Amino acid sequence: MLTAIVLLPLLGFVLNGLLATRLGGNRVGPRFVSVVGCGLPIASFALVVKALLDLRAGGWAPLVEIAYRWALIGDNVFEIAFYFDRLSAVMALVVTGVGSVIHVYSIGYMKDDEGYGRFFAYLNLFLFFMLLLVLGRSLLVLFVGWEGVGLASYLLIGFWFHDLANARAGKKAFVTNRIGDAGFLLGMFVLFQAVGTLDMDRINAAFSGPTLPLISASLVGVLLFIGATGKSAQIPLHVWLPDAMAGPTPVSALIHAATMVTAGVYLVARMSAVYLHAPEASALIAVVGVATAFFAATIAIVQTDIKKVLAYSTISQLGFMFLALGVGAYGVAIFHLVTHAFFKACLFLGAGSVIHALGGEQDLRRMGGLARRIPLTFWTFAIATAAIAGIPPLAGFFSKDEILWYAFASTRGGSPLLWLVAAATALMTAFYMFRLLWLAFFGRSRMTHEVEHHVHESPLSMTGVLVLLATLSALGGFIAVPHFLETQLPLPPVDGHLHAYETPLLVISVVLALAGLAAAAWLFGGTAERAERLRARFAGMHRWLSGKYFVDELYERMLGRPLAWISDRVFLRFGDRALIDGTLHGLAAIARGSAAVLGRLQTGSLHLYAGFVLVGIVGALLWSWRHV
Amino acid sequence: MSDAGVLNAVLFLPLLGIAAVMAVPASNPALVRRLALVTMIVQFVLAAWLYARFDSTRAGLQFETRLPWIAQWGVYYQIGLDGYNVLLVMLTAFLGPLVVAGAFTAIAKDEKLFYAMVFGVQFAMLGTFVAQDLFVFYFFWETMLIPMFLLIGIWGGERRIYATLKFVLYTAFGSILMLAAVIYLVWSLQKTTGITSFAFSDLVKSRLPLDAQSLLLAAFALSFAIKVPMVPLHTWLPDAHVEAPTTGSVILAGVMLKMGTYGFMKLGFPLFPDATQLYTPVLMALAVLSIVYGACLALVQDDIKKIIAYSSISHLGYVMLGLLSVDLVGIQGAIIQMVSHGLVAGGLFLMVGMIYERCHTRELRAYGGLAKLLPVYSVFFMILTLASVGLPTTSGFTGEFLVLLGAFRAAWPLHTAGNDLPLVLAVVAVSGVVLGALYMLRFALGFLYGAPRAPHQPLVDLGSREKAILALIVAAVFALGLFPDEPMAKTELAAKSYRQLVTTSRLPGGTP
Amino acid sequence: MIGATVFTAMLPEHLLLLGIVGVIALEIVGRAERAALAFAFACVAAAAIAALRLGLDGYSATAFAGQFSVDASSLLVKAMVLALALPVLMMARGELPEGEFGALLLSSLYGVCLLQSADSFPMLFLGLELMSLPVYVLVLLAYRRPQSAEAALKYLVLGGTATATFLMGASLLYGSGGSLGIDAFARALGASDGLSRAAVVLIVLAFFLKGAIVPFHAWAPDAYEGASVPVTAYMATIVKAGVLLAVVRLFGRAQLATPMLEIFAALPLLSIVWGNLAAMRQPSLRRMIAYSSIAHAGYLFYALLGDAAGRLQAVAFYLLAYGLMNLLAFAALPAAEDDVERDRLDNLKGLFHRAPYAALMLAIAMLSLAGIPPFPGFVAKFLIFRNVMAAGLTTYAVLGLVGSYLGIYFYLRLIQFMFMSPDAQISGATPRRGLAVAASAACLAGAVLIGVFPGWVIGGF
Amino acid sequence: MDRTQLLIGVAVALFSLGLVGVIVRRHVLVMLMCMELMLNGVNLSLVTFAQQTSTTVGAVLVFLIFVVATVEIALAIPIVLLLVRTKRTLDLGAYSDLKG
Repeated sequence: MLTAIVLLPLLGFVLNGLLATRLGGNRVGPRFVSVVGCGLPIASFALVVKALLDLRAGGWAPLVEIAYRWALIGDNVFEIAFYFDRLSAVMALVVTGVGSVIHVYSIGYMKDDEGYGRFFAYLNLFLFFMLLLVLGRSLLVLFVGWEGVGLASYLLIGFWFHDLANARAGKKAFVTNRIGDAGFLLGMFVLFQAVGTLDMDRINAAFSGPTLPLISASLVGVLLFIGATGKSAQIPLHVWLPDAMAGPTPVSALIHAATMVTAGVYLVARMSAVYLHAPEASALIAVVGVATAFFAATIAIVQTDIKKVLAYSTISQLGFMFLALGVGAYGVAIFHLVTHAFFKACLFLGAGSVIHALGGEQDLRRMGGLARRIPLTFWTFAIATAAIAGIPPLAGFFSKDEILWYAFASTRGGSPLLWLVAAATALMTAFYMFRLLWLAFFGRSRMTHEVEHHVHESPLSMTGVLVLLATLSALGGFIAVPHFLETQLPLPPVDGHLHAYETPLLVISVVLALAGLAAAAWLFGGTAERAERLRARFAGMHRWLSGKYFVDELYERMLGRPLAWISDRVFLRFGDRALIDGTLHGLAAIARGSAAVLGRLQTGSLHLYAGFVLVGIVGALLWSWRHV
Repeated sequence: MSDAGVLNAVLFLPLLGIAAVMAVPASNPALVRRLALVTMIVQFVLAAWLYARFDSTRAGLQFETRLPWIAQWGVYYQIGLDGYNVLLVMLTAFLGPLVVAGAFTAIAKDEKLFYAMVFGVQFAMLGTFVAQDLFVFYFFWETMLIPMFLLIGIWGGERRIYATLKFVLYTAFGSILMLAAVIYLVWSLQKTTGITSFAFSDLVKSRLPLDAQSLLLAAFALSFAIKVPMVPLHTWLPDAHVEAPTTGSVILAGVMLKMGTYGFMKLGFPLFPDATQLYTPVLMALAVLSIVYGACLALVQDDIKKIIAYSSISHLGYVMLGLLSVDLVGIQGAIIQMVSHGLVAGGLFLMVGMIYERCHTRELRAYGGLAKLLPVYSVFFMILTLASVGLPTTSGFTGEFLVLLGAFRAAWPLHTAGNDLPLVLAVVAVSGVVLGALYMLRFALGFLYGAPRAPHQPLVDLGSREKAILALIVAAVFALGLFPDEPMAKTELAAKSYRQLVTTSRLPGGTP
Repeated sequence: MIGATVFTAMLPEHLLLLGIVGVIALEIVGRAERAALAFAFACVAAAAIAALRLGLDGYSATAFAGQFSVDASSLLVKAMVLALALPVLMMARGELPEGEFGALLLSSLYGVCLLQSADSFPMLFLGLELMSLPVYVLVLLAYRRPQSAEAALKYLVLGGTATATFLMGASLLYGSGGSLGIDAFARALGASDGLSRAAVVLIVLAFFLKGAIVPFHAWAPDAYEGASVPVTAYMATIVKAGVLLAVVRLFGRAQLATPMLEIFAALPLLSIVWGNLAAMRQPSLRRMIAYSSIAHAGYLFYALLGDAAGRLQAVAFYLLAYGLMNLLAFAALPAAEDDVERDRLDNLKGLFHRAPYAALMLAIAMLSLAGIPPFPGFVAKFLIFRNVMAAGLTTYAVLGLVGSYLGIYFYLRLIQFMFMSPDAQISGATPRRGLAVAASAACLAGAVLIGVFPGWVIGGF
Repeated sequence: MDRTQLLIGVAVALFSLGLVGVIVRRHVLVMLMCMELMLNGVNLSLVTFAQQTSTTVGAVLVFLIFVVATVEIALAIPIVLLLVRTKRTLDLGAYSDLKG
């Protein structure tokens, strides 16, 4: 059955890919595409639910399903097997659930696109790999999915490839991920070396057992985390995600917000047994996570592209998740992952609806006052915004608050400092999200005229999805994911005397959220001239922020150009041409030259020839008389 | 016909093919093509039959033939299949028909001679793989030069003369020293053991002092490393590839380069285990250097053929790394990587040829947005590109993953023992994964994406013949990526024997 | 009874003699055209068959004690040389005054055969001269251009010098041992007194001169170029074979030792390198072949370094392969009105499109001479260096092989001209030469035979 | 005994003289004479050794040499004639069209 869950989307990919694209000569119409493209994901969602029920019926004993043996080398077995426990259940539900609704949303969003069939084929392909990722039993299968989703994201970012910039963004995403994957590979190798298998349940068992494998868990942890930073856009490999917004908005929602980018979180949670023995690695994760959260948030404050704001907020939220992972609150991280999937998907799709309404306009500076024009979109968007900002009792509030709490109190590396930074980030989150809300939906309209009267509410297939996701964002917080996962991912202990702080901190975080809301309202309410003044005041800082701290430029200088220079100057011009070929041509020239000399010796004069003979005879005689 | 007979048939069918195409009047090229294709297909069918009958549980030779040839000095015409060569023979036979079919429209000049030469190469390459006698091996190894010389020289591009002479002189230099080594090896075997034989099975009994082993290994390695090619002996490859006709490039990348790695696996390392042990760090460093160097150079090429040529250098670096790891996983990975590279690089060169037939230029800059102009072409191209990048589910992943894993497994114990070099090399090799993505996606980016741009528009997309060729290759690529178990089972015993041979010292006076 | 022995033992020679007399007779009665050449051909063929037959029977006898004796191997060698002469005769049709050519060729062959049976220095001397003198004339025969005379003169003068050197050596040998028997040489080789050393050196150098070893090679390129194609072919193959086989016979079972060893290694090595390098930039096929033959003489004399046991095998097989390929090349060379223009390499450009058969034959010949498998040249080279290696002279073997690497380029250059270069503008149709084509076909057949069954051929000697 | 050595010395001298003559003399006919000189050197040494070792083989060889020497000259002269006819000179230096 697990196999079926995975294969259904693949089937969709094959069908749409062969029949609904120019490869197969567009044999089928959009209706077929929509039915196949959405039906199969929904079907696999249903199967996931079914599997969950079976899981419970089986007393939560993990389901294992071996598809086939990929390779047997000596006594090393590599199997393609699937593994279904509480964690994978949660993930699979999110992936197929959110995935399905986004598929449905796309029907409306991509309606007029010439690559309609191709789009759904790619989406299904993505689902296939994503399910492989979350259901795989061994790191190998997970890695297959891991790279596969990278491929899907590459294809979808560059979906509108006639604009080279999009394709470039796709390449950037793929390559950046590859850097992470290199680390991932090494991590796998170390584990295989130590444990002798790549099956994650076995690995966890080995690390939970009485005798630990003879390996530094932190080394493994760090290497795997490198992979995670790539996939989940954490510092220093976060640069690809903002560019990835070049893809169609549903893609941003599905891949670059709800599912794929959380794969890193899933990986760490899945390997929690390893990280429990890797305090250094965990500390690193916590720091990287909180730092990413903070810096991404600062950048998000000044972004003017609606999708870019959301992109940075995604990076920031992922930072929160890693913070949770770093302090050992794995269940909480997954909890935030789930809620984030809800509200961030809702936000992106809302943004998509806005863009759709404005005929492709993404710049906040040319929006405003949309609240009345597209109310449904507005309300759903507002709810999701409140959710991510952490306004109780919406979903984001619960998950984020738990993260803050464990960042403060966990005995696995929690500390007030972490809490402080995280809290500041939470404040900024509320601020930039409401800023976005205000700029887009309130105040005077700054739209051009033709856009102005083009504005229209999106079709039901889109708004319906928005409503559904908004509801989830509102109520999702009451799904006690951490509790559900507790047996598998126990929450970190908290030393008793800190319990006193719990309520105050909770209050503080609520206050922060509201403060953010207030600040945004005050700055951007009406004609946002206060914001202007502020910008003028901190112009330098603004340049830094809107320049994203110039990390891209830094990388280009530090890595890109040197690589090109070495390849071209040192390897190609010097190494290949000058050194190697130069030597060979030199030898050839020597041969030609000596040939010429020998030719000139053959003067045609009999005297000279006889002279040779004499020399030869005398020389030979002398040599033969050396030791008589 | 007995199985051994079938193997001989597979080997000598190309000669029949030569006779056939030569018999046809030049006025009827269509018939020449058809004959060539049919012969190749028959050959493949026979080879496939053998592959099916190949018993993976039996070590040693199967379908063996052994006849005295120059009995006075123990030269026997001895051929057979074993785990070492079975996949490569399959690869050769598989690419044969595709190569011929791919040349139908590309070659207009001297077709008879052309197909004769293609058969000649096929004959020589198969002979090199199935030979089990050093003399026979060398015989075929050298024979291969001639048809390749003509293929590049007659049907090549503008600088074809330079390229083909460079190729031949490069290769011949290695071969000459190898010949000296062969003679010395056999003579010393005779001196020490009294056996006068060129049979591999006897030669691996030879016991040589370390210095002699080192010199001989150097001679063999030079010849093989030039073929592979390993940096810094690689500069013939880009020129040969760029100037060669598509067919030549496909044969070169598809099979011929494997002759080098095969030589290392079958002869170079097993014959001189102690020297191999001694020089493993150097060779491994060169292998990793090839991986990185080739990748970096592929990154800055503007000629699409050169990109693939340099990528070949990089990919074969993995093969060498796997062989040198002397770890079962690594060895198996190396074997798979050989086949995988044959399929992928061969396929890519075929595709370059197809676009070249349409646009008559290999300048990357001249192209753009082919995904819009040639959707079908682009799909196949993308798949092969990803296979070359080593994306999971393709054969490229199977090879690279296993090789790197093997290299790591071999390096880790040394690292714990205090020798970090192999580990460092393994880690550097992993970086090749990133570089590979860089240059291939740069290629795809400029080639497929962006605004549609290509000389000689409008372009016609792939015809059914071209589709069929590529579909077969892609199918093989996925088969090897998803289900490598079966082929690897066939090579398992060979890999084990290789490991055993390379790890047991054969210095004189050692315990036999 | 002695008469019978003399008759049987010298049967090949007798047949050649018959040929000579017959051809001259036909000349006198003046119907030399066609008949003479055919008769000569028949006699050589008969002689070859006779030699082969006797050789295979393992016949051995002494016709004149201490002067002339035959055994199986010498008979087979004769058979080989005579067989190689047949294509030359076929090539000559229409190229040369056939009567004279036949007579001279046969007498030269008589000398070659004599060399293979000589047991004393006077005999060797007779053989050498009988072999060489007609060739001086042959070079001049069909006097087409003044250069031929120049070539003949150079060949004659240096040949004469060689003869004188040979005789000087012989006389010193005579003085040191009091005998002119052939085995005196082997003894002197072992001795270490100045006189014997000098004798050995002079004799060997004389053979170097005849075999065109650097620095005694200078006559070869000019003579080869000056002569007409069939004669060049004859000089490059059979004369060389005669000289080399004589040397092998002279050495007998003697083993080389320093300091002679160095001379025997150094000069051939030098000529391998020299010949291969100088051949790179030659404008005409004949001159190129001349230099290549200098290099090949180097390989052949190299064989003397090897064990006495394998020497004859190695040399004979090499000469067979080498000779067949040279003859193949010359026989396939398309004819032309102008003898000078005929084998200019520039005129061979694009030959494949004008005359595919000729081009392919030439290509095969070149590749085999370069020692590239699957052609017999490779096995031959392998055999020689194997013997050298087996004698423990690893370094020399490696050096020789590296030297042979230099030779690859210029052979490929010719192929490049024929197959890869744009056609040369040749005016006028090339006359058909059926016999020559047949000759080339025969050579090819022979090459294939020894290529497929080298073991069988080697086993013969 | 020293008489023998003297004679051999003379013989070798003749031989060397001939060889050097071949190298230095530009006149063709003189050069041919020098060739004969070499042969005469050989003859002298042969007869001397025949004397010394009191055997006849050497003397026999001498007669053969006479014959061959004659033949060589007999061949050489017409060749020279041909050359003179074209080059109009007996200077050997002129006969060097074949080279390279």
